[in-house]
Amino acid sequence: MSEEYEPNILAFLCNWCSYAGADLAGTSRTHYLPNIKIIRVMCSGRVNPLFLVNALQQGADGVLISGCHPGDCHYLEGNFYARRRFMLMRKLLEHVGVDPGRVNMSWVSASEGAKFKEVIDETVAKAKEAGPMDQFRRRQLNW
Amino acid sequence: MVDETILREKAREVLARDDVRRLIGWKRGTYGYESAPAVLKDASQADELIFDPTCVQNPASFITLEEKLPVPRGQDPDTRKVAVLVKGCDSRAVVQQLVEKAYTRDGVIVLGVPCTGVVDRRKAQKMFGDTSEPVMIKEEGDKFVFIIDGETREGPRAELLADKCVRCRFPNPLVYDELVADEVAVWGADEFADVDEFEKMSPPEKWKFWEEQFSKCIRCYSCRNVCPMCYCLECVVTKQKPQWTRRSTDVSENTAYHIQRAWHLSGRCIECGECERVCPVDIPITTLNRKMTRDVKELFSYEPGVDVEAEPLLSCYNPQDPEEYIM
Amino acid sequence: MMDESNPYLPYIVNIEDAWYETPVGDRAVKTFKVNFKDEKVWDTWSHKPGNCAMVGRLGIGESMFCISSSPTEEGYLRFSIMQAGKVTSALHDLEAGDTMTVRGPLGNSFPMEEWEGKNILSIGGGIGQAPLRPVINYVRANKDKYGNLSVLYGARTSDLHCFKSEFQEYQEEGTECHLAIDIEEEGWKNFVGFVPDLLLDVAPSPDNTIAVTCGPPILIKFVTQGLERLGFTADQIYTTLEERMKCGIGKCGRCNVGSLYVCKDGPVFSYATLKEIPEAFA
Amino acid sequence: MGDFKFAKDKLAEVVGALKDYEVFAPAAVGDVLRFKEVEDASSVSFDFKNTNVPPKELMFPETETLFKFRVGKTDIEPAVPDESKKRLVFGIRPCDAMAYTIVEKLYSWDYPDPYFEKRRESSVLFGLACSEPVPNCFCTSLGGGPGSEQGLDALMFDLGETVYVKTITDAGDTVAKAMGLEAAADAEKKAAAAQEKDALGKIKRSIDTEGIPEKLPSLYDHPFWEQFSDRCLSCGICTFLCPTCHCFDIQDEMEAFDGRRARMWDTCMFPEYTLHTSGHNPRPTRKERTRNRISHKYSYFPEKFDVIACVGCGRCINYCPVNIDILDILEKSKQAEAKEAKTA
Repeated sequence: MSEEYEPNILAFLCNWCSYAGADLAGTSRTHYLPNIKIIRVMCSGRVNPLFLVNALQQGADGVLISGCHPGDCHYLEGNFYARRRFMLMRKLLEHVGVDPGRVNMSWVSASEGAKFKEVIDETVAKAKEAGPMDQFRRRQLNW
Repeated sequence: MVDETILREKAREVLARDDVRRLIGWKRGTYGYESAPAVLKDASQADELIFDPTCVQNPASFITLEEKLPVPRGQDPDTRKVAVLVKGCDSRAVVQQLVEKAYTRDGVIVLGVPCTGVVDRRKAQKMFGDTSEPVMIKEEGDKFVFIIDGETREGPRAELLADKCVRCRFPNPLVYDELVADEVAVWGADEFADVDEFEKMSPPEKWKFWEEQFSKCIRCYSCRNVCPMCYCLECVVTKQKPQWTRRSTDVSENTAYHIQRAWHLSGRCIECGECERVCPVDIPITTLNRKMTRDVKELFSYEPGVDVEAEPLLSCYNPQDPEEYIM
Repeated sequence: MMDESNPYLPYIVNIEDAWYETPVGDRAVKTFKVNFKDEKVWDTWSHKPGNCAMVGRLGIGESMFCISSSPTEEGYLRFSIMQAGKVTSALHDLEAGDTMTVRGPLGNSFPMEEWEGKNILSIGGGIGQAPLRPVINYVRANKDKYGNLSVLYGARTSDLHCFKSEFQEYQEEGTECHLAIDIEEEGWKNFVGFVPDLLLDVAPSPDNTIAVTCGPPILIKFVTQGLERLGFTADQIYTTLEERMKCGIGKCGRCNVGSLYVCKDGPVFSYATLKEIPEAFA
Repeated sequence: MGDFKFAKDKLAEVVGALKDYEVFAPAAVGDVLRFKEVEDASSVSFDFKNTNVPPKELMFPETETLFKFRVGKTDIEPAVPDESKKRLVFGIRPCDAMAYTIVEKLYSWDYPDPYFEKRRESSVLFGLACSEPVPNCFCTSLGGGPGSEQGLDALMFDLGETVYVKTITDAGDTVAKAMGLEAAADAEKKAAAAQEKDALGKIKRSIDTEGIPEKLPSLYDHPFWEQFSDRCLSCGICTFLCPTCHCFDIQDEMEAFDGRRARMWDTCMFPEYTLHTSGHNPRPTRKERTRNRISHKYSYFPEKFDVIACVGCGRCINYCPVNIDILDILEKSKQAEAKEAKTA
């Protein structure tokens, strides 16, 4: 891997905890890596696992889904559903040959600005290790 | 052993009922090792039904295939029942469809057919060649006896059995209103050696394998359509607005399709093996499904299609679900 | 005419003007007045009332629409498009000054020459007026060649009437105009009821008359029945069909009714032809 | 035209001798055969019955770009294939070559399709006569045969150790000479004729197509279609694998700021195929779709182009997962009485 390789990470953050956590990281001037592009969703349970496949197709090198800690979900149980889904999706992608380091999930509460930074650092580190996602990216094949 | 005269008699009785609209079973195919799914509407057709080792199709797929057209004004909807003949594996599809409330238990009449395994057409073709005349197959001990163009040939059961049958744990229907024969002994074991073997590969090796497989796909969607669990009225892969998967065939889109398919079947696949059987370009689709089945079992101790009272895996949760990968 | 060497290549057109015919919202109708980016296209372009064109946006796709301006209106083309799906929604986002693509003219047209000397009766419903508008305007521009022109038109509410101002023009010119709405409305002085009922109410004479009808399938079905009851023969009745289309040139296969391709052998059919094809009214 | 031969063990050399041509021949991935560009001449083999996917994909690819564009720009860049590049289709079966002659009629009808035509014009077809027909072959019923020359530039007969090449057109002759083939003797011609006769005898299935195109429209409402459509899966196997099925979908695709309009195989068996935006579907159930597929091949197409759009390759029968057998349908259609349709 060349040294300048910087992965693109797409992060789905839940509105109530993780997005607020990211906000806190920002307002408390914590430096986290800039590789991450954030999409705010109302709940981690809203993230359809197909978003993840689509993100990998469209150029993401890694994906992060982040929600409230179990039991803290604004909608009571959305993150429990998400947990099951992404557990399975991760296994499936791994079976197809996608490096499991590309699929990450975390629980970050609104008060965990510092944890948010750690999560991002780790996600980026894992994606860096996995290298560019070139397996089933939409390429301009014979266009 | 299933006595076809009893099977036909029972089918005739069911078809003669006023509250039965159609019966789905198997009939003789037009050539070679093929049988055909039979959709019967009249008791007089019951003699078409057969049951022998060519009856590989899953009749449960056809319950949900029928289009629901709007009922013309002034007419009552047709609420008559659908009767279906099922082998053990097929009955799991019925169970899972009931779990998902695809229809109600009252809406179907299930005639259970205990099964001792069916023949894989491709394996038989390799062993005996092909023919344009229908082939008769009988099971005799550990052999299958074929009558091909009037000639009697024999082949070992173990080599001709469809893959799904080799590891079958449910030869007897799990849900039925009536059995047409006595239950048979179970032979298969709960094992995933094939999945373990595949998992030994590194991610790049796995991808190399799948890249070759997925690049063959012509996106005829027969694996989706034949699947008894794929009964959505509108499929996400053909949806135009928003369009998640493009229609063009290339490795990227084909992979996305197959991932989506396997994903939508995780915790739902009942291992009837139809998807792999119908594939015209031999993609080992069940390899994906088997992996999900194994993981669902290991992670959530869940097996689809065995318990009518169960809740669908992904519409419930357990607060103690594993989460070792979550940061 | 279209690029001879490659019928799949569209022309780029500039939108000169665009306006809503009906209140903005779901299923609204927007009219686009367009001109070719390359003015030279006009040298080879010729269309007739009834012709269609594939109108689209690069990156979204294209769909078949009838050209709703008559060839007698020179220097521009008009398309009236109802918002419904992916392409039409994207087209509705466009305003004057934007570009879109046009591929055409496609399909057959109303046999205007054959109809010379006859009375023309136009019966439209909702957006179905769009293919009839060129017929009406063509007849208006060639008044001496045709007999009487009468226009019957209906929509669910008066808001949903397309080309409102033009109906006034027709009336001022002395064209017989009958408007209808489905549901009673305050201040509506004209007919209330469905178009087939309006037709029977007006009861035009079939003598030396050609009836052209377009609208939702149910309207076409009952209008043709009404016309037959009034004494029109099948070859006096013309209509247009629509199907899902992709290529517009009779190759992609999806728009067939029986052995006819609506995109190429149609969209204009006489009722005499359609009667023979059971699939036509499927 | 000429008669040539070459030794079968020289196959790789013969194919390799052609430097100016892109050569396409059947290639296997696992058990699945389809036509691919030959990279290594030694991989070319005559040891196959027929490809799983028909060679229609050489003229009409699964997915092909019609033109390209860029966001914000209004110039369109057509992606018409380069006709100057000569292509050799090596080992195409006579039925698949005959299919080209049928599909061609549609593609050259009124608005010639440059994508199909350019590929077709620049291709030389070297057919391979069948010695072992598949059980569901019925080409002889549709004017073809194991040694049919329709659409071909040359026909090869695999005679065991030698291959007899009969050139049919000038283009075929040119290629045969470029391959450096030697002249064939009467012995090879006789052997080839004998092989053809033998192969003809091995074709077991057939249908008398007489009267079918005229009869099918009268069976529009006939209930017999349901015998077949009730078990149809609405998948695309029969049509995607049909060498004469030519329907396609057109879609725009964007990749950041670059876009293309592409066409890809589509099938009348999918419900989405005819679905209107309004939600209305003129062919809402499998009955209408099955009827349309058969009627299109055996009635609508011949009505327009005077030829049945079927070559009897048997693929739709071989690969149909639910044993919907076109010969069975046709046979039943002949027995069905139009009168019954009216009462139904």
